[in-house]
Amino acid sequence: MRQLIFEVNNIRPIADKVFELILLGDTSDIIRPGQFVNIRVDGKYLRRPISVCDWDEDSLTLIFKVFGEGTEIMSRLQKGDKIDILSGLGNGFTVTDSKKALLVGGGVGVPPLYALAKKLIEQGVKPVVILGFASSKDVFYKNEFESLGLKTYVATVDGSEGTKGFVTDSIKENNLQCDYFYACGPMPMLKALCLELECPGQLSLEERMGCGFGACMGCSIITAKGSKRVCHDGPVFYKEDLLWT
Amino acid sequence: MRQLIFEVNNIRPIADKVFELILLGDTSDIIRPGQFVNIRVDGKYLRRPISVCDWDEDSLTLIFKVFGEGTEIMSRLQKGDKIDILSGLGNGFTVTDSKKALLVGGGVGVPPLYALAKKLIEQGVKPVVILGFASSKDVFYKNEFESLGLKTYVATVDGSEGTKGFVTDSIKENNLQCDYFYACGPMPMLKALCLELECPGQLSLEERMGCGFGACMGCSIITAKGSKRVCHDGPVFYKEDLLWT
Amino acid sequence: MDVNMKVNLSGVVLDNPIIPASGTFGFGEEFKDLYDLNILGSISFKGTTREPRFGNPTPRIAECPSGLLNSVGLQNPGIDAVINEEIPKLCKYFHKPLIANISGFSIDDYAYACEKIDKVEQVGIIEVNVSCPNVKHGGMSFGTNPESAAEVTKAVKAVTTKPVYIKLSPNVTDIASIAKACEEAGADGFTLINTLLGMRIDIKTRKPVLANAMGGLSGPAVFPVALRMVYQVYKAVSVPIIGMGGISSAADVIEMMMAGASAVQIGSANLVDPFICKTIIEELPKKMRELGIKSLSELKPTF
Amino acid sequence: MDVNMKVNLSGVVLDNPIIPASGTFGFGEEFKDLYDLNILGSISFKGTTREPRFGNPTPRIAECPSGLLNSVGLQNPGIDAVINEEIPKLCKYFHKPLIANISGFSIDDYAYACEKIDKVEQVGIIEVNVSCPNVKHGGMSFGTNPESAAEVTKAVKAVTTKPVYIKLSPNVTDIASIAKACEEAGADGFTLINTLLGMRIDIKTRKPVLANAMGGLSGPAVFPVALRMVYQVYKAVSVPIIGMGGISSAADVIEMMMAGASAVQIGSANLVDPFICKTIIEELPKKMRELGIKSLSELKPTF
Ligand SMILES: Cc1cc2nc3c(=O)[nH]c(=O)nc-3n(C[C@H](O)[C@H](O)[C@H](O)COP(=O)(O)OP(=O)(O)OC[C@H]3O[C@@H](n4cnc5c(N)ncnc54)[C@H](O)[C@@H]3O)c2cc1C
Ligand SMILES: Cc1cc2nc3c(=O)[nH]c(=O)nc-3n(C[C@H](O)[C@H](O)[C@H](O)COP(=O)(O)OP(=O)(O)OC[C@H]3O[C@@H](n4cnc5c(N)ncnc54)[C@H](O)[C@@H]3O)c2cc1C
Ligand SMILES: Cc1cc2nc3c(=O)[nH]c(=O)nc-3n(C[C@H](O)[C@H](O)[C@H](O)COP(=O)(O)O)c2cc1C
Ligand SMILES: Cc1cc2nc3c(=O)[nH]c(=O)nc-3n(C[C@H](O)[C@H](O)[C@H](O)COP(=O)(O)O)c2cc1C
Ligand code: FES
Ligand code: FES
Repeated sequence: MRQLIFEVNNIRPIADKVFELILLGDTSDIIRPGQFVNIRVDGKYLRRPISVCDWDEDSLTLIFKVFGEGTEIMSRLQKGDKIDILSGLGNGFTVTDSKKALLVGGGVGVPPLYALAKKLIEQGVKPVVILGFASSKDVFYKNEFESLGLKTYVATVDGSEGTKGFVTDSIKENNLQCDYFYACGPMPMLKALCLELECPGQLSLEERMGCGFGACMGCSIITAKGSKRVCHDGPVFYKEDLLWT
Repeated sequence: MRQLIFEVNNIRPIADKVFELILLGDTSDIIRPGQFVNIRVDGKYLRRPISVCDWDEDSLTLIFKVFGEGTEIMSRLQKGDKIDILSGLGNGFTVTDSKKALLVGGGVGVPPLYALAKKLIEQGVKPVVILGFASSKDVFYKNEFESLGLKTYVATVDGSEGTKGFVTDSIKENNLQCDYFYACGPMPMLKALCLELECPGQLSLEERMGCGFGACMGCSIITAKGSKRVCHDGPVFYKEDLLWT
Repeated sequence: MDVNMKVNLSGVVLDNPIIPASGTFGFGEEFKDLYDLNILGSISFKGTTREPRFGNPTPRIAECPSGLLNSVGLQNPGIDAVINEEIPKLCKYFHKPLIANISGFSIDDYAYACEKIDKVEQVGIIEVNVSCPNVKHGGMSFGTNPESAAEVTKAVKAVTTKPVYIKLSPNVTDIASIAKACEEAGADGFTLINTLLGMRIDIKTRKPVLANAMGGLSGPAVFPVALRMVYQVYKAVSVPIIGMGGISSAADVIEMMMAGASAVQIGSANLVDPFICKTIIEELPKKMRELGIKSLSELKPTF
Repeated sequence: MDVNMKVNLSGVVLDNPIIPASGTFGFGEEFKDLYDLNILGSISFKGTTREPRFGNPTPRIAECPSGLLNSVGLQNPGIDAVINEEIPKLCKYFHKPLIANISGFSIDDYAYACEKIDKVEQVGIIEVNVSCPNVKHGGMSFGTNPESAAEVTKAVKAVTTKPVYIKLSPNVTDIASIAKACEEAGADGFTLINTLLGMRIDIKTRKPVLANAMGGLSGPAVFPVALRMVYQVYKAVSVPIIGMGGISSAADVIEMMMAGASAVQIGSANLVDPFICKTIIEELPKKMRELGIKSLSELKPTF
């Protein structure tokens, strides 16, 4: 982990209240897809954790949705603005060599799957992608996944695009088979996936955070391997370690 | 009083830690020299009161010294920045027709005397100006007063420019006579003037403020006419109304 | 969606729950030119005492992170001048029931001033401040234990006919027990919180910033503490609560009402944004629609 | 000008007064790669209890103006694991006396854990937390009245040889009387303040943000309250005080020491700026020179 200053290179809306933010700076602390950064927001005390969507040597792509005041302030960032981030947080996804992999993202859980998809492709794995949103106005990055050459399905709760329902409905409707899955999204989605998919997988969790780097115990969960901090021991956990109640 | 947005047109250092700030905006609430504005500073809760140094229809000149964190933040303002101010606060100086007037300013008490000097000149009065500072590195606006055609004396505590000592020493050294005086500066200076000058005068006071417009009673003083709020009933008071203890 | 902002405080119905807090709005004079005061739910005027008071020496104000300290110390012209001069002046511009904020230094003081103010037609509610941290004798000490707070309540209730709201101090171990004691003594409602006792030191002079050394902390910094105390008092009593402490937005108002407040007061925010009450009153209906709240008076803790 | 940052806590001499606060620095693990921990005055490690604890359900963190609420609830691996695993690990990187922060749910718990920790060589001071607002039984309730706080103090003193500092709760009417009672019971010093009890509600869900409803407020928001309490305790007792609550800069450290603290702890600031302790230690000498302070240990209230 390092504390670094990044510069806004571009910010643009890509769906309803959803922004793609491209930052320039030293990305050397980011080593795996699924890691996140923790962003200082003017006027807010705590930093805001956002997953790394994509990165190369000197640029970083984040996607965030305006949820409360902090992300609202972030949405007003402009090209050239400097922001203070803690970079390289969390464990990230471990790429496995399972060939029939599913990537399942829900809402703002989609972004980290993009860099993961690229890494899987590098390893010769072509995962199938399922993206879940509330409505067609919320859909983003379908094209980007398709441009990687991946078969990409969309589910929307109101049925305005793709399968009507949840990602699990899309999996059923399209009769998708897998021997491994990688997922990020709201807790109910992750739980449903764990219960309905028989294969093993990795899931990225969300929890309210105090520090984002393991110091405060704010984000602890109980796993099969004892108590773990989502920010430091996660956010990615193996399916078999998660206890659903 | 109004709450207005002004735009920074220029900011430049004019002495050690002293900045001249020129703002563009609607100045119609400012009607007398000696009034002040109350400035919102990012990251600070209370506004910062600063005297109007000069103004015309659409621009406002302020001079401030970096004293603590608030003025430090203000010193980093840049051309084009927008700031939120309460404009047109306080009573300001009442121009009298006394011909042998002295203008006495100490440190950051100098600025409001500049607009006052211009008003006096308009009324056909040519005051003599005495400016007190700690040291030559702190001196500002001597030239500006001289450019108005006014005889301008400087006193510095360390003697590095002008009379060594206080403004009262300069008055004695130069044997300056007056039938009226207008003053703004630190309390000890104002007290010394009231005790040493026999003529009547007006003095602008400073007090820590909560609101700056009369609502909180934070800035009250006891005068010969009962309790008064420096922000609203002042900051300018008549010599005879001030009680020195 | 039609929204309803009316709230009811012991029979006094307010058009909306927004009330400028005592000590931050004077007697309305400085705000009457800024906007029509009648948009407000009510006004709680500057703390009034039996005798006129200048208050504490200056400096009386200190900046803090997300707030300020004040040690004004109940500067006011005394109950008679308030009744004969300030209220008549204010009522030229404001035509709704007022909240009369009364302080004292003895039980007798409270009773004396409250009995007088009770006769003033424009007063809707009497707010008894047993929590001012800025006066040496009396003030906060009445509000820091259940017995003395109850005693003040009883004395005031004995000489008044209007609803009596006790303004509670946050500088206590157990605010609920104090509220309960006052309720038993006849309190018709509560106002909370007053300021949290605090201090700042000027590191250049090595002296406290405030001439009085300590003062009361208010502003957004205290909001979570205020919210917690409103909730604790809500759980302990069954009379209405006017909640306050750091409220600066329509969202804050709603959060405070969800914690158990029937109305709110806006204090420090008036000082840094003189239009804040007007802004909040305009924003409230939008925020209510956004959150699906039909009537503010329905809000209460659901946990 | 040569400046001296050394301070003395009951015979334990620290190179500087900067100590990361319990609960915001874990057992140092997350910070050891960020900077050399030996630059610190000491470290107060995560609150430790007799038995291992997971703590409260999540969410345990809520954002506040200039601060945060936490309801972690003393998550820790228990006294045995702390002694056998955490301290040895930490002492590979940190070679100075530690401050051992101990909590309990009964007098017996406190005595049990303190007696064990007293045997650990690396421990310089035992910090007895009678003020955790985040546990149902015990915790803060021991710290909210003089008798029970004194009782804990006495029980711990009876089984320990190292200096015992009592960590006081700010959620009280009269912190000085509690400190006095503990001093009489043998306390060697005090740490204050712990967090102020607060609450936030999510207005979208109408439920408290914290699963536990209430939590402890910390961060710059509480600084003026902390400063006031340190000063009040300073006036009441004659043993050293470790001051804390919202400290985020070298200026804050000096202000806190001018209020009566002999050393300080930095809590929340570590969470939002992991390098803050290092920064402050670097800034302190500059600030001292600017203010003409030769030795930090000379600072005390001059009013
Ligand atoms: C590891 C991780 C990765 C994330 N990645 C993304 C992403 O790529 N894109 C994206 O849009 N969002 C992401 N989130 C969620 C994002 O952090 C929150 O939406 C954001 O913090 C909300 O801040 P706010 O000020 O707008 O909302 P507010 O509700 O005003 O925030 C108040 C506090 O709650 C916290 N909070 C609120 N919602 C969440 C949440 N869902 N998860 C964690 N903390 C929350 C905030 O951080 C803040 O401390 C991620 C969260 C985590 C934990
Ligand atoms: C009517 C009036 C007119 C003023 N005009 C000028 C001017 O033209 N130029 C100029 O440089 N300064 C002027 N001052 C002083 C200026 O307001 C302070 O220097 C400034 O507020 C310091 O803020 P800070 O954040 O840098 O200092 P800090 O010490 O960090 O401020 C902390 C708090 O104390 C208040 N404060 C600190 N010093 C003073 C002071 N001397 N007077 C009033 N409040 C203070 C601040 O406003 C703030 O609320 C004026 C003050 C008043 C009351
Ligand atoms: C400058 C100032 C003066 C105050 N005077 C009084 C007063 O006279 N009587 C009173 O009951 N409360 C007084 N208060 C307390 C406020 O009414 C309110 O309870 C407190 O400030 C918390 O609300 P806030 O955070 O919105 O300011 C005063 C507060 C401030 C800031
Ligand atoms: C996340 C968190 C966890 C804490 N855990 C403990 C603890 O285990 N034991 C303890 O005595 N204090 C604990 N505290 C309180 C801090 O040590 C400190 O007293 C308080 O936060 C005030 O200081 P600050 O404002 O600098 O954070 C905790 C505080 C926070 C924010
Ligand atoms: S957020 Fe602090 S430990 Fe995870
Ligand atoms: S500063 Fe509020 S009345 Fe003067």
